[in-house]
Amino acid sequence: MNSSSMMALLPILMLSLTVVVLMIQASIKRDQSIAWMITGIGFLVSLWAAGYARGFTQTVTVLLSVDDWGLYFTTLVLLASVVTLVLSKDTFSPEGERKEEFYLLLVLSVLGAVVLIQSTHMVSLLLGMELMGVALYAMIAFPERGQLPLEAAIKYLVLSACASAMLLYGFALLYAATGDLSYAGIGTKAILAYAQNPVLVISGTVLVLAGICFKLSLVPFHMWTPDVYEGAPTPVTGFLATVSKGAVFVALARFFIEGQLYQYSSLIGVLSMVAIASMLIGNLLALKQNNVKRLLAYSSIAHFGYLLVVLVALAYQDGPLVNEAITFYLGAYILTTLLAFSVVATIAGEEEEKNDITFFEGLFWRKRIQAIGLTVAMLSFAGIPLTAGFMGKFYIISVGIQSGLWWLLAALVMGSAIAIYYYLRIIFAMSKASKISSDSPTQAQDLLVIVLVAMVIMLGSWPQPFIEIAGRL
Amino acid sequence: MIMVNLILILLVGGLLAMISERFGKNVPRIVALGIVLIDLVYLLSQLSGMSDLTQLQAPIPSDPGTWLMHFKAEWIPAFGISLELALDGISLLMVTLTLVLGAIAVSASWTDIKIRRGFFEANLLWTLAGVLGVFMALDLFLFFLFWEVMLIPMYFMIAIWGHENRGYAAMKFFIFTQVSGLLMLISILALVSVNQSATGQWSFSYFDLLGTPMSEKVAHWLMLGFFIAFVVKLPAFPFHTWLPDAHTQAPTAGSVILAGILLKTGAYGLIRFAVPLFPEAAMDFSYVAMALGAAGIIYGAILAFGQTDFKRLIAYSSVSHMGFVLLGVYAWNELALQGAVMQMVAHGFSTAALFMIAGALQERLHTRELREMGGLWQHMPRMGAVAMFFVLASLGLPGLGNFVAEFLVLLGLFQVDPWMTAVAALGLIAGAVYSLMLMQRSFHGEPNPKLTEMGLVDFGTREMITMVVMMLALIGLGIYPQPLLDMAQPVLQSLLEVTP
Amino acid sequence: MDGLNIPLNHVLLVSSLLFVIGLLGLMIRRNIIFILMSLEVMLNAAALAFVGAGAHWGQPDGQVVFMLILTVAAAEVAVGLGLVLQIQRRFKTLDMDHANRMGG
Amino acid sequence: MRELIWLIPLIPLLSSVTLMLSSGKFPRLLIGLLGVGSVGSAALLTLALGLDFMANPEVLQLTLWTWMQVGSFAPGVAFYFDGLTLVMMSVITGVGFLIHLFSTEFMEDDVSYARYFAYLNMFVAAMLVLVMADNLLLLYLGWEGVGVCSYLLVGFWYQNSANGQAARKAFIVTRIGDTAMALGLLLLFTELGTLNIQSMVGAANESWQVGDTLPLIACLLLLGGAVGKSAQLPLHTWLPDAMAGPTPVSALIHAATMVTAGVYLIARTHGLFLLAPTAMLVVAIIGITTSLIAAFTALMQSDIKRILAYSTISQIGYMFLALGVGAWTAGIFHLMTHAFFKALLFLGSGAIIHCLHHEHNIFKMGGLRSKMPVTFWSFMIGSAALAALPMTSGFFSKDQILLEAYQFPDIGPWLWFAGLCGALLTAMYSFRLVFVVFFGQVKTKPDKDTGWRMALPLSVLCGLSLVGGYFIIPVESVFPMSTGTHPAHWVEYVSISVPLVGLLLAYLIFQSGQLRVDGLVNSAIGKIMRQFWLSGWGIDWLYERLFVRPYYAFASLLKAEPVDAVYGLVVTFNEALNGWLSQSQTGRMRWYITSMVAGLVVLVAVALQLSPEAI
Repeated sequence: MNSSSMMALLPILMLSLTVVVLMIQASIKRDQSIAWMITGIGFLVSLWAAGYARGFTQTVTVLLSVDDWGLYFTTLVLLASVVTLVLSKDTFSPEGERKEEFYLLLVLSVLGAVVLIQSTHMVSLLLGMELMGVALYAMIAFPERGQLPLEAAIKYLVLSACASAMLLYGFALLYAATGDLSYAGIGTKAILAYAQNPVLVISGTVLVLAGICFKLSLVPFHMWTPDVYEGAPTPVTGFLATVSKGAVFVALARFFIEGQLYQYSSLIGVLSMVAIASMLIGNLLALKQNNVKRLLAYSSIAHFGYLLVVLVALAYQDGPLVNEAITFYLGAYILTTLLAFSVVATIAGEEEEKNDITFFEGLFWRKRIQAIGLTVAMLSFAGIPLTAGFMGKFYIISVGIQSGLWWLLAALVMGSAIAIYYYLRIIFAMSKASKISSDSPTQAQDLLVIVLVAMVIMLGSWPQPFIEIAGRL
Repeated sequence: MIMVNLILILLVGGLLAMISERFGKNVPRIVALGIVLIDLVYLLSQLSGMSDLTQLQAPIPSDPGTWLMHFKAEWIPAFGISLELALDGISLLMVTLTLVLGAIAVSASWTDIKIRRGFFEANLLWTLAGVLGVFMALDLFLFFLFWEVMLIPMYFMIAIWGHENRGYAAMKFFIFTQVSGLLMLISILALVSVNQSATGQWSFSYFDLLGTPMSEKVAHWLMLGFFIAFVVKLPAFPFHTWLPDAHTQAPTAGSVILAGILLKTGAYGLIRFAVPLFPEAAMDFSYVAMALGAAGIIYGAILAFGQTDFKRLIAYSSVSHMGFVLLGVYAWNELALQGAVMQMVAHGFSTAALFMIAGALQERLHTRELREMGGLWQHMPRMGAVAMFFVLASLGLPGLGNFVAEFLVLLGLFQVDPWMTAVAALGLIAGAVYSLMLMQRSFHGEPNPKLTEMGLVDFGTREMITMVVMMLALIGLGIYPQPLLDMAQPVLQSLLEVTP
Repeated sequence: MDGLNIPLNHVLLVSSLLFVIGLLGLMIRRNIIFILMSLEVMLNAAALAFVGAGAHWGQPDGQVVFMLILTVAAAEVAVGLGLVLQIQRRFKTLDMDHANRMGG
Repeated sequence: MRELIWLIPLIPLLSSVTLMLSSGKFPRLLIGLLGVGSVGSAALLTLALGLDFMANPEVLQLTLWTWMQVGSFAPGVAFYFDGLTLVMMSVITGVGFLIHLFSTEFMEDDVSYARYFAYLNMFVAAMLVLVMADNLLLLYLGWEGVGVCSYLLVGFWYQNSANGQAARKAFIVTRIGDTAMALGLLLLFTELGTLNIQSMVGAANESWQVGDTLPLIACLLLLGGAVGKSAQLPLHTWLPDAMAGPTPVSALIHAATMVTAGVYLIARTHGLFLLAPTAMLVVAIIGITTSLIAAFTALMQSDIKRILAYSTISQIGYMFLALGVGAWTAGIFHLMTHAFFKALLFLGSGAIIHCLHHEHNIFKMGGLRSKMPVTFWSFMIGSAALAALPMTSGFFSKDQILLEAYQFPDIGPWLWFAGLCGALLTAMYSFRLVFVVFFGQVKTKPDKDTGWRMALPLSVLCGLSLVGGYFIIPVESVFPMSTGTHPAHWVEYVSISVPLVGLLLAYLIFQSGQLRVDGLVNSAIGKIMRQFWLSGWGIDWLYERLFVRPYYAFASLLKAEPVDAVYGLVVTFNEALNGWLSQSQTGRMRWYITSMVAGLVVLVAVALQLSPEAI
């Protein structure tokens, strides 16, 4: 552990430090605004650290590899966390709750995510995933009253524990087959092992993938998504949809690439199936959904289906384009999702019935900024030009074309066709005239929406700089 | 830069119109009209500086230098995407048509729109901007961008200010065009990547992509992607079903823009992209396309006859008329192409006018149902006469623009396939049948007693001015179309040379 | 190293049995307590497999991972039990089929 | 001064436009002056032009501007002036002027006086363009223009939807013919590379042999247009209904000018028809059949205007016969004389209708001889000419046609014989009309007699109908000389005597009543035949079932948009899937786990399936 590796680990260390400080603060004087401050500062410092660490990219032990790609996502995750922080302040304040723990949990979860992003080894994967997950259960169940959060939390806990069990067992099988636990090691040794005992390797890998796919809520492991999205406090849902899923996908990508899984046609086949199923079923489920949070849950299923196309494409080409595609699409998706959830959090708050689409009617004439924000988010999800989502789709389609994945592209087209309908439904509802009156959002929320809208539009209408960044990773 | 300004003026103007609502309910429409006219004047003033338009030399498709105007600026170099706009005779025609009809559309919205006028006019102007972009963009990425983006304000126009069934109509319109657009996007990207694997560098520029070498099979598929996107917009049988709903439900101004301009983008796309980019494939495909066109002519005419909703009837008549455009494009000889271009312009005026009459009637009678009309001539002779004029125009009366267009199309088509021509010619008869039926049910026949005490007011000055403008345009096109033909001729000439 | 050495396959067989038992438990039991227990079983099945594999390869990694899994399982169950208390309080039941308001 | 020829159509056009823009604000006098004056001045110009042409008969070709130019397709807005044009122009402007004058009285108390004259002037202009055009496209413009004006004028009293019905029928039926003609134009241009009539005929004679298929097709297509406009079989059904319009309109459009456009077209393009003898044979047969059928029908009608309408159809049949047998000059000659006497008859009937407060049924009239002398005499003269009694204008033209028909190879005598039957019937129905309306006892009292604005045109036309036969029309340079020896004298005698027989029969049956036909008429077969003829040989009935009703049925069938139904199917399918999948989201954790496990098993199985080494 020399100093430079310390520097490389700076983001993680900073987050951990924040955790410690929060605990100490809680033991001295319980005050949520102070805690909020500390958390914010912690995030900002870690952001700076993430930037700083780029000078010291290296693999720290066998567990973590700190590279530009990872740091980019670290930055992204931290940004998302900041947004969550901003939202959560207003979300919980009306209720006179103890909130310090919430921030503690938030930081812990982010820490887990960062570890996950940088993990190159089954152990760090496990630690990161669980650290993130366990904190997340608590965050979901955090509200003191109401049944839905609790139900969501327990469902998420049980199901994801089951999924991690699968993942662990899969790794166990892989370990048994290869005798190695680092992705790279598995990658190199699996080929021999496959020759001797394909069943072990394949079923092992599939189990691992299943465990990961669960976190990404890909078909057929998607069923938890709507319930958890609906039940969880909206900021937490946003956090789950962006930080957790993003980090897990990065881990998947690393595992997939360094483990050279793209060599196995069978896995590619399985992944293609999962992708196609996710694109179609996710969109179909969202088609007539009236609860906006559930609708977003279903659409997220479809979106990670789209993203899988890129991984499948790896089997046919190893271009910079693939990495770029992942980088860009995830970035675009995270931004858009944050935008969507920040609007939903502002409009709907924590009352269950307010999540119904009818409550969004006439939003254009009530809260223009928020409405425009949601519109942009929906258009970006639907992949309309000038939004980040379009550039994302642009990447995925071009990758798909260059690898000739016509079936996946067909599914993508069908999926998007269905998707347009329900995204438009929301926009149409907002454009309706309605008499619902509601308290106007605070400056901060409007500002947040404006910033996010600007970023989404920016990413879609002038993506050149981002492409260059993504290209350099 | 001129072309960029043309678009910018409209975009900014939209914002102004929206803001201007603060200063009074009626300010936005004035602002909007002003903006469109300014844009038009600006365009014309720039043209006067240019070489004599009737003496245009044939632009070489692959050499932007030979075009009337050309503008190119880096945008996303990573993919060889640039802000590339160019203007040749046909684009110029279409741009002018767009602006003129834009002004007419504003006038159509004058009293029609009651709520949120600012936002309406803004959407109207933004749609126009998008359409201008479509007509001028020569970078396929940019083209696609405009192609998709212009739908959004249009969607709002239908969804917010439309009639009873607007939600359904707007949704249908958007989904049809979006899905077909997605197919086109895939085709574009595939074309680009084919070109990239050939030349080794990304480029979305029309000029680079022309004549991209590719296998016959690939060419067919990619051409199909473009073709579907364009014929959905055209619209051609059997992709037309979004149109009757959208036209019927849209506010008058919306229908005017839809029928007058938006449909033309499809035809323009066929002429500019679908055929030149894949000449052989398109030519192999031409018979299918022509069959679709002929089918559309007949089908649209018959369904138009079956309608009892004024706007719906006109909408189906557009299906029928645009069938001629499809025939003209795929007959792909000078006569037919000239006919297609003429049809785009003439149909723009005649149908826009008919939609305005429909809108005026709805404003006065609060219904589009023909069964509840009849004998309106007695109450509104001016409107009746105007309606008669445009009905005659749309049934192709010689001396008016539509006749020239349809005759040229048929003339060109006859040299390719006489039998197809015979089928298409049946459309002329069917056209007469439904047009006269429309006239009979609305303005002729026994006056409906219910209407007499409604105290109907005839067309006012504003409406008459708008109508007279379009009448003169159609008469001009009918008896001396030469300027238009000359403007389009060199372009078509050079396009014809692209194909084997 | 001497002492009894069990062939890997047997270990894997046992562990897989455990895993399946855990899964069945998850699928069959309604009471949240038992569900959590079945989860434990599954996690331990994985842990056992790790130990066996570690032994097979003569590496310590297996045992290390075993330790990790124990801690992880502990953490999961700790949170889980906390939730169980709340569920009992707010749903007045531990039967997960009844503590179920969302769907569709 | 010939260069001013373009003024002739322009003047009526301008006055029409002025009247339209006036939107009924002008005083009636001004309207009348504009309407009549414009046509009158056109007539004067034509007269001057005619005299000038007589002086030095040379054709004039005047191009105003190139209408459109695409590649080699460059039809001009250009006029061609020769003897034939002159004849047509004089008929149009001359008769047209008289009819306009007549109208000022006939329409005097109509609310939309201005609209009437606007349409009527527009018609004259379009008709003039039709006959003056030097290329078929411009001709087509006039052709459609007169069609539209006919539509507008037939449906002039639009409040009654029956009129609208008739007007639409007129336009659409002719449109069918026009479309055929348009196809003919396309074919001619594609084959010959020009639409200019003169050069086209020249090119045709170079590139085609007599009896080729292409000229045959082209001629048949043109013929389609001709039979449509000229109300010949099988497209004649619109003309009787077109009588719904004001009577002067029927006189001008549906007797004198527009309906003869088909004759003009064929005469104008005779160069083509000479290349296709079969087509000419078809023309002849169509003509004679139509004239017979129409004559029979006319004999049965009781509506005065329908009688005249059918007689018009029948007379145009004669013209077609003439064209078919190559008697071009005779055909055009008959066109002119027919214009005179048929306009006369129509105006006469118009006067009757005007004075008998819009009574149409001849059996409700009678004994008008003393009440309305002018009308009586015009009817006498008109019918005499129509029946082709010797020394009347009709006599000269029809006699010539019959004689030339006789000389037609092979079937000539038969055509001649049929023509004679036609002539017999013509005499019978025309004098039936006269006897029923003007003799016998008075049934309806006329409330007024004709004023001078009606009387003057009638008398002028009387004169023309009498002496018109002595005119020499300057078309010898246009048409090839009709060769052929003069037939045997008995032929001529028979042709002369037949109309007299017809007159006699009419007298015996309808006037003196010595010849009783009631038994024949009331016999079962007689009834049927009568009904059959009355309904115009049931052709309308047939078309109604063959075309109209099926089209309506088809339209109402398609109204539901079958295509859209397909898309609807897709939607319902997706919604079904959505519903079905939503079912799966039960919210039950155990079910979720089960599905996860099931999915896992499937995935593993698939993966193992897909990896060949595994099995």
